[in-house]
Amino acid sequence: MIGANGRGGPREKMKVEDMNVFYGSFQAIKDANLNVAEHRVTALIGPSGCGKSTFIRALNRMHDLTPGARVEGRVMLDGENIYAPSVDPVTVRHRIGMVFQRANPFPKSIFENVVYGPKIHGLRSHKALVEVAEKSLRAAALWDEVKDRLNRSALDLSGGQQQRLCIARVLAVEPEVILMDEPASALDPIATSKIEDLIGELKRRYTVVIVTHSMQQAARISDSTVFFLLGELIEVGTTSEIFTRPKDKRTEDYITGRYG
Amino acid sequence: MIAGNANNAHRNESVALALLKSASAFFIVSIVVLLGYLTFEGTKLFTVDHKSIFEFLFSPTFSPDTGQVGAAPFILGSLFVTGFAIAVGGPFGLAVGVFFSELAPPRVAAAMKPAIEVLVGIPSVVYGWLGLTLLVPLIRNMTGSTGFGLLSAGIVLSLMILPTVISLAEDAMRVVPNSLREGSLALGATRWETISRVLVPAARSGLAVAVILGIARAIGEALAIQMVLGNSPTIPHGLLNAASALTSEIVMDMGGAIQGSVTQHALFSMALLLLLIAMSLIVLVKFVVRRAT
Amino acid sequence: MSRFRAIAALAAGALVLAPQVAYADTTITAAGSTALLPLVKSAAELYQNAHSDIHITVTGGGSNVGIAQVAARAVDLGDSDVIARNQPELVDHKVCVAGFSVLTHPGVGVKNLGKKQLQDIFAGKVTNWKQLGGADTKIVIINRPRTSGTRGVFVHTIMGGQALNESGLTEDATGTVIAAVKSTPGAISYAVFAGTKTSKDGHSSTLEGIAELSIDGVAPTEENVTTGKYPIWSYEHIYTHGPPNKDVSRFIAFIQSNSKLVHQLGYILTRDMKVTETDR
Amino acid sequence: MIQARRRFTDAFASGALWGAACFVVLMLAALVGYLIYLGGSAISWHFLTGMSSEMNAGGGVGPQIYNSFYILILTLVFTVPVSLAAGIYLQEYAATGWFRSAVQFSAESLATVPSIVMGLFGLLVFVQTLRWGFSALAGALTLTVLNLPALTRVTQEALASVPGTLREASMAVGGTKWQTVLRIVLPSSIGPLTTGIVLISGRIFGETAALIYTAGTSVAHGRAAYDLSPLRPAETLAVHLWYTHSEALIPDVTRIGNGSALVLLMMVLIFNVVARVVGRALTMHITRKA
Repeated sequence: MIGANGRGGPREKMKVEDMNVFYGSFQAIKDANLNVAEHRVTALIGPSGCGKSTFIRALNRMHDLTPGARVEGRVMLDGENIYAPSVDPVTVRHRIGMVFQRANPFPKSIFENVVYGPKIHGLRSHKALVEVAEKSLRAAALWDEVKDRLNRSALDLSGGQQQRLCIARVLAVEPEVILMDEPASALDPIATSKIEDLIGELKRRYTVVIVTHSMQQAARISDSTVFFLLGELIEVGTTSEIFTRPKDKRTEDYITGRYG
Repeated sequence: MIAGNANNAHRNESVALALLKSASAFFIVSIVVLLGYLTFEGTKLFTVDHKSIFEFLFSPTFSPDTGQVGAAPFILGSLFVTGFAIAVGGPFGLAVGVFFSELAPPRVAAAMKPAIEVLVGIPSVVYGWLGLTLLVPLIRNMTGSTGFGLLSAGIVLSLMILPTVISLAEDAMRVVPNSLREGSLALGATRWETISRVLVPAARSGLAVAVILGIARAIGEALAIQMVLGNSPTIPHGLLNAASALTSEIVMDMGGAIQGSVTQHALFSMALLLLLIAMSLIVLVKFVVRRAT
Repeated sequence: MSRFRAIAALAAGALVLAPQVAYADTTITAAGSTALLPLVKSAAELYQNAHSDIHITVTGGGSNVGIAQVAARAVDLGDSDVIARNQPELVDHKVCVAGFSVLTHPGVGVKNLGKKQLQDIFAGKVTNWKQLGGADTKIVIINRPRTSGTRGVFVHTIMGGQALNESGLTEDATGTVIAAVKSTPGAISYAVFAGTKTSKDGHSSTLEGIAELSIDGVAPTEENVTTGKYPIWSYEHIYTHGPPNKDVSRFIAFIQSNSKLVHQLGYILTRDMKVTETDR
Repeated sequence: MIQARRRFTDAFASGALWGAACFVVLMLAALVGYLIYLGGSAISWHFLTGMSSEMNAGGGVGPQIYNSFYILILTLVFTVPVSLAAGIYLQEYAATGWFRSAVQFSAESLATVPSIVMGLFGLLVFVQTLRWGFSALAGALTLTVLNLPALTRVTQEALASVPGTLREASMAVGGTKWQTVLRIVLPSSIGPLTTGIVLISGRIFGETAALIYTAGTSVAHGRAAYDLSPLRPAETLAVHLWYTHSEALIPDVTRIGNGSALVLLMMVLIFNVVARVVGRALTMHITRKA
């Protein structure tokens, strides 16, 4: 049995305890609790504005950058609270990488994009950087398409290629967890399916948490699914459970299309 | 494990932040030193030379060698040329700003706006030189006066504040939401009715700021008006009379003022007065903006 | 990061070192009287042609500017038409004598005025040339600013304690006074001979476009100055802060001894004077 | 009837606005044309490179042009790092707080200080108190304080034009704020940054009032005029235009004035065109947008 609760199944990689997120006086997440299993894909679904993006951004302290945002509660990574005062948010983000809704390559060459992370973390040798670039691009299933033009601007790539480049860029720093915030929402169906195939590959080495607006996508790629509504985490379960036997009426309504 | 394996990056981060902060602190230091120095030097006229502030502000005779330090001619001169500039250049600038925002077809705007930006960049001595070689003889021939005086200076200044007023007015109009435009036009209003009754009132605080900053630009201008004003340290009694302004008097007298002399103290008092006027205009801008939001 | 540190070090170094960079050669700076300016500037050009290792920069500003700046050690030489009073640290070098003309726009129709009439004009009591027997033209007084030594000499020798009327124009320098008188009908002002006269083949004549007035029938000529008949003249001084160094003192001697240049520019050698300043 | 009047008012008002705009542009064209007409005959290779002569006709403005560039570069050396740093701090770091407000208010206040008052300040501090005398360095430091606010604003606007998603991307791979700013945000804003710096350079080039009593109104004679020392009097072209007029000792003051005014105008035009062209080219190169 594959479960997000850790019983008998895979190891628990992350654990969210009593999380509340505020923007100023507005509460965007209310008392969320969640376990994230290692080497699994966890999908976050829910209608737009339900807080799933807010939630995923709280998992690697991206809210530190948002003026007025405040996160309460604990987020454990391998048993350590990433919000503890002694913890360096930069190191957190090194271990928990993130891919965003829209591809955001740097206005640099493809090569420079991929090796940006390793470089700032102190990798200097050109030979090592070249190796990292190839490895990451292969892992992101982009190598064959770009191996002859690594020095061209990343902005010359197509949207789907740019998004896979962004994934390669995250992979290059060898994170343990990869957060993805609707990574395929701006892509056409072919590019989307490439990204989905890639995610299936990634979970063998990484732990993946993904926000998606598409229930079909969640069903196709994830092992467990979390349903959010109005800032509340309504239900967690294996993907098959959530889509076939939701326990909560609200989950059922959403699954069956009553929220649009 | 999560904590502290990025010590190097961390140290850089705090060094960088310290540098950035000290660069920013330089601004505070600059304005404090500037204000301090000018306040210190600018009040010596009253504290060391024991002149009265009343005399400085209202007496019409400026002859520091004989102990008379009335700056009224210069204050009036500054106020007058600034008033003239804003009365002529203000409406004009606002009109052109509105034009760029509301009427100008994109291609026309694209062609004209670089011209306006060139106007901003022209050094004030060039404006002064043009005033001297073009405007002064013109006015001399038309009126029989010397050509130097308030009228020439006012015209030169009107031209100089145009770009400031134009670009700020345009910005003010552009931030008015499109829905207001569409809403008004949809009710059957003409374009002019939309501009005059809906958009201009909606942008009025921004337009006011444009005018205020135009005033700030005008009151601080020195050389362009010094070259055409005639520099007579007396209270002017007509548009065609030579006059002097706070800025132009500083230009004329500063080089020769002996350190520690009454003349130098009086000039610093005038500089301080200019600074206070300029800063109160900033406070006025803040007030206008705050009231609008 | 090392690159960043290097840049920071460079910037700091530049800030500290910049003021320490010294001149390679000797530099002499002079400022002050615009009445003496033609002489000092011409002398500087000649002197530098002969001594390429000496840099001389000369500016005007007015006599008080010269005195103020040399007192503040902002310049090496302070040029002045008037005596620096109560400044014992300044050493006076008399270089020559300068005569000053009262000049008018040529169209005013008056060639000679009495001292009293001049006072009335410059005090603002007489406002039209008609009142003095000239054309029906408004009188436009063109003054020099308070920092001007020319103005000081004029007030001292002519005004007899009366204050100048300042409602006309004020011009910064001798050159601008002359330009303004040329272009302004009815204008009257005062300026050094070196500005109002041109010299050709040893004969000096009034500059084109202006007119010079006689005072109580005495024409503004060098001879009338040396004999003391013409009232508006003064010694021209160059001040140094304390005794001058070798280079500065050589340059001052060069000016004082260059009688050809002094004559050519309309100044008068000190030794030619038959009267002294106290005679006035 | 009412409709017709409304339509007339509309047409009339539009016409007036068109007229006002055309008037301004025509005025500029007239000024430029007039200056070219006046100054065109004054400008020659000798005028641009020749030594200025204070007593005789036929002088040039070579040393003055050199000094203008010298002071411009010196000013940029001081201004650019400080205003980049302050701009970065205000835009990227300081969200709120008293320090930010104080810096912001100081910058706004500095921006309104009239340049002649700044010149007076420079005279007091650099020329008199520090005893540097009239010097290029005193002039450049005065111009630095004068132009810091504008350049900081330019920096802030340039940084603001960089999409936040790039900052997030850098953070998401473990980049610190400083690494993000230095390696991602600054390089991405190079286009508007360049445009802004060049435009402000144009203004520094033409600044006069702040320089008269700081950098002085004289140049040395002969090759000393091209001295590299920052501690020498350094009259710039714009100051020369003012000073030749105010001294008027040169016989051909009108010719020198006309020529200098035209050169200054041309420099402004060149700075404007360069700012636009180079800025746009850099932006295009970086963002791949036409």
